[in-house]
Amino acid sequence: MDRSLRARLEARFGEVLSGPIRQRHDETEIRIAPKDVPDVLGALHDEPEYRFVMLADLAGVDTGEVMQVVYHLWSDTTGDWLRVIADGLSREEPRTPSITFLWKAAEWMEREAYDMFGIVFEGNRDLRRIFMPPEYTSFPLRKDFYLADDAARSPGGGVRPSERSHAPRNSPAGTVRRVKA
Amino acid sequence: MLDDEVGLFEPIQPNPPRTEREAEFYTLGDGEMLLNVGPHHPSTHGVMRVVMKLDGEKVVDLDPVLGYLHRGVEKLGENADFHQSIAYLDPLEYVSSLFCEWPAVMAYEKLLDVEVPRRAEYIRVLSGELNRIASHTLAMGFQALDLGGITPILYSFIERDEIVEMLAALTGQRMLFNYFRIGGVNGDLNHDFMSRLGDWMSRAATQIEANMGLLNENEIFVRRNRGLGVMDSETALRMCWTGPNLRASGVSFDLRRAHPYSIYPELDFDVPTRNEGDCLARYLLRLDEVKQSLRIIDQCLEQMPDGPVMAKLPRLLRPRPGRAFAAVEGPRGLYGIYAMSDGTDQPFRFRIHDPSFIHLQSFTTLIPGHLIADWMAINASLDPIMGGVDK
Amino acid sequence: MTAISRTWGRLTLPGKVVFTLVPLLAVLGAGLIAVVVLFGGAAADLVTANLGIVRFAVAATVILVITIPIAFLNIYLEMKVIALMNLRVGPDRVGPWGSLLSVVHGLKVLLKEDFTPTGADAVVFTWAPVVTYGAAVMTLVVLPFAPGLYAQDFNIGLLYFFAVGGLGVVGLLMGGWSSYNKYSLLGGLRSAAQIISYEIPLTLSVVGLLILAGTMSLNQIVQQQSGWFTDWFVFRQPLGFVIFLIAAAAEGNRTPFDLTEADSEIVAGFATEYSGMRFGFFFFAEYVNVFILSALTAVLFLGGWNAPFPVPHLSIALDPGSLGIPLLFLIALVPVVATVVLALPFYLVRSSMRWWVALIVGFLLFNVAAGGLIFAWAFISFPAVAGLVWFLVKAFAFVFLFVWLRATLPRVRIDQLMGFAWKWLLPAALLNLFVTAAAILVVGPRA
Amino acid sequence: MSLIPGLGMVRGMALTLRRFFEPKATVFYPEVKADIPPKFRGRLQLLYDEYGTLKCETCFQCAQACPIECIDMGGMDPKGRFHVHWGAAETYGERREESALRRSGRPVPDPAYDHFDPLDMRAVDAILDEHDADPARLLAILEATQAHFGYLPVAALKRISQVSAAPYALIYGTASFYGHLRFAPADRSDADAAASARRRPAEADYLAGLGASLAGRPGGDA
Repeated sequence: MDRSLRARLEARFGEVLSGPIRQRHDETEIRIAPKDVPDVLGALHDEPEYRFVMLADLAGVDTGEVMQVVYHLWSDTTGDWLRVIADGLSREEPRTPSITFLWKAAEWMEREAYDMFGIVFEGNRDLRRIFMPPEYTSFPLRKDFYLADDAARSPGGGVRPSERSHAPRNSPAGTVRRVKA
Repeated sequence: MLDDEVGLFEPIQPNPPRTEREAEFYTLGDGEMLLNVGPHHPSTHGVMRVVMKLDGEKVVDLDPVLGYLHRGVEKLGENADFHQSIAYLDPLEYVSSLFCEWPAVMAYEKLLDVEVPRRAEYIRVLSGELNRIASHTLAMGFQALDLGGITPILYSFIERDEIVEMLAALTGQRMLFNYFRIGGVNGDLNHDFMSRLGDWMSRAATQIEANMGLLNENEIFVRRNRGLGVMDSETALRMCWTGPNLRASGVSFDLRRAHPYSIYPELDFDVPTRNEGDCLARYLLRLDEVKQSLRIIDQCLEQMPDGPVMAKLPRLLRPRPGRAFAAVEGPRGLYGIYAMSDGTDQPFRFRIHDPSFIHLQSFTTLIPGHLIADWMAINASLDPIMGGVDK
Repeated sequence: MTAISRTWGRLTLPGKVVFTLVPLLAVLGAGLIAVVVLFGGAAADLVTANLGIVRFAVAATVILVITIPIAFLNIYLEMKVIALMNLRVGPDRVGPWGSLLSVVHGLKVLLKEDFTPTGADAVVFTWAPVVTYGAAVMTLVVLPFAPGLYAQDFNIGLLYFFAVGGLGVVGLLMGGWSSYNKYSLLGGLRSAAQIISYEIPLTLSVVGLLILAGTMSLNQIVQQQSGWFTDWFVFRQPLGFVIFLIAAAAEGNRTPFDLTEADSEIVAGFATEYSGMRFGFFFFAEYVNVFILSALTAVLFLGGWNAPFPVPHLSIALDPGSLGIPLLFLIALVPVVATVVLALPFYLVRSSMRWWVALIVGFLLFNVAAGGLIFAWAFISFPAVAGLVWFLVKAFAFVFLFVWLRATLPRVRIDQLMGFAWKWLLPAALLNLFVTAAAILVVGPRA
Repeated sequence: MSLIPGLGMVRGMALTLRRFFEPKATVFYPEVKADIPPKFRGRLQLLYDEYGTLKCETCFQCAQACPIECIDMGGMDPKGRFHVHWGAAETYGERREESALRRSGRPVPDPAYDHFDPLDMRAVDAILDEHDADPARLLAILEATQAHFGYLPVAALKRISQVSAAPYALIYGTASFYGHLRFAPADRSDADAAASARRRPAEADYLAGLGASLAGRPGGDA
């Protein structure tokens, strides 16, 4: 845990943070609104105080209530992974700015997040499905997507008890497994 | 006769373009044609499809099409409990399976606040470095195979087979080891493994050196790789490269040093770096790394402590809700797992970060302007494993 | 009738075959004898009157047929040698040391489905392998295998060789173009570019040799190299030899110049869409080409059929007829006695060996010894046999070299390939030509 | 690269020529089989202890833990009260198929249970409908079934498994966990047991076959 990093981040980005900075093990976590992503990540990447030059991961997350985009950054100025969570994307129409202007390689990771969650990254010039076939319609990693897509629409309903326990067949629509984000 | 049919080499667009980039790619200029390489082409290292826009033999642009091996491992992992989800990771990068398991167990250990016994850490590093050597020798052999040299790959496979037999004695399986457990490893070192390892270590360095001597000095091989697919360090970072490919571009970034984990801070090894950033540098860097891995194995064997190899854990794991990210330095770069727990016995989100996926997308940066044959050389030097790319 | 059918029913399958074939052959033989007796004189007159045509027809047939064992042997060598160099065992199941595997491959391609892709130009597609194979076979016509053992001795033999050999690329181009496949097209174009480029250094590299030899007839070139091995042209044209070897590797599409069917790049090049025996023809042609280029190297630079040293002419005066009737006893007794003599040591030393096993071993040993003796006698007495042996040894040494290269080297790139031909081989060949010409001006042609 | 062009290639050729004569690494597979490491986790196998008794206690923990449901139990449990099968049906592919059928919501045929007494399934279906066929409410379903039949017939358990899509192992595990649930009628006497054994000749055959196949081995006299 890098306490100084926390202090630095609070001082620099205090007004854009949408939640408290959390630290656990070797990770520091900040939350921002999607609209602030380009500015915050740009600052983290460019400013010599931070030098987060490496994007270790870009992941979409469906918490069951909102969508999130999670960035993991690495810098030689700190021993921590920095986790930036762009929080509060709506599940109906998730949209967030693309960061391909910072890391070109984010293009495919954003494509993957789009493919799996339907998150639209504005500014990604090649946002199409990457793993699933072009004519595919649903987003498999969303929490209201049960395993075996076709089976989910069939009378058999959900598939294994482990999945069904989260969303029984006759339960009201929209009850999905969720986590307190 | 042919005039009645479709124009001889007219491109067939499977779908209307979805993005500007796709539309631009599938619009052919004067004298250009599309060549569909894959999904089963001899040198795609798996089931990859690349649509190439060619001007004669020159590649103008290309569009990799993924998903032929997509198994939905992330979804499967979210529907399995914490132990089970590790088993799904092995088939991702099937030539270096241990490095797929490793970040997952590390992430889960973070979620559970488990302390791993030191002997288990040593065994992880030992087996991991063996797996790295196996993967690197294979990568070097394939680089020759894709250039048409058929012999080095077989020498590589002989070396790899010895390592794989060794790991089979340790883990029980030859390829999909499923050896790392949350809080340790599945079983201690055994006599069979140790005798095989000692036997192999005594001749490994000279043997690998001799095998690769077939290529290192070979003028044809050197000329075909030097100055090919050059990636400068700035672009490499923007392309999120990691691992040997990044180090061949002059960035000394090795997670074992840059973000130390396990017992690597206690071990003495160098991070080889090269500045050329071309295919030859990537090849030679792998050879250097093999030597460093041999050093690490030597030290592990020397310093191996006694003790348990598994932490005491309850049978049913229910970590507190939280998030954890763990990454290790694999033979291809940064393998990361981002795990979220919602308090049940299954991971809530199970994100896999695979380096091959990242390296593959720099095709569009590296290859345009080169010839078709160079595509194979560059592809082999990036060493992607499609099982990991497609998840 | 029932007795016959019952007896027939009791026969095993080999028995049935034998009892069918023997009468059939007897009838045929009798018929043949009758035909020869009745029309033999006229036929013999006809043959003697048109000896040249008959000789050519026979030679062409023989050449067409011997391409099959040559190709099989080359394929086997390729599989086995590369395997051994790869630390593998290679073929070892069919026949002794797997030597019949290439035959099985041949049967396999015969049995496979032979299809024409939709959209392909069926006529061109069908004829492409024939053209390639035909070109390869036609070049064999001028190769002197041994003294007197050649199909045709042209005075422009070498020119004919290059001209017809260059025809093979037409077949590859036809196959590449007609397949309706981009890989095939790329392969065909590559082969056209490559072979046309390498024809030039290949031809130029032997011009110096031609000036030295003063003839284009391969037969005469070989005759000029008789005597000690220092008389071989390789010692008078070392640069030409190296250029010729490299260009020959490219001409035969061998690694490191096998861009035409570069399997890791363009799948199988011109042969991507081929299957069955058409594919087999392409590969027969390739392996025959390897042999032909090796043989041509041996002929031009290594003295062809000549032994590396002057062989003193031995004539073993055997006159078996003088023995008279005892010769019959000799012929009858020698195999029996030799078999028993060779079997005895095995029977006496190894107590576990049954007597009949020892006899079989003895008989086999006798056969080997007798065959060896007969071969040695033929080798000494007939220059054609000795010449053929030397020629084949030299030719297959080069085949081995090509296989060895393939086992070691990666492939070059197309631009490097062309650059090498035009920037290095061509100037070197010209240099070789000028140096040779200058040397002849200064020293004289027969230095 | 060396100063003399081509020297590296010549060295490489020297290496391949040397390897030409070196001993080969090929394993002659059908004749020589590789050793299977002691830790190899391959085909499933039931183990017997040194007295020839089956070590398996039919606790179904392995079946529940198996992520692709390729493990199922078979045979008689130690108390002789349950007819299950262990053998061909346990093979991976077949279980996979069954699992896939269940996943797609189609009924899973199970020939091993066909010889049981026919049972009126409408009652079971009614109970399942009442409880929404929810595996989370399994105990209630089982209790209702027992209340209807007086005990838990195996066919009813299979029906519950098919309809609710819960693995059979889970149902059986739950049913065997609670003491008040039983697999046989409560008033069943020894005579009834003998009668039921006669009614199920397959079981006697099974036991006889088991004894014959184990003759001469530990456990053969069992």
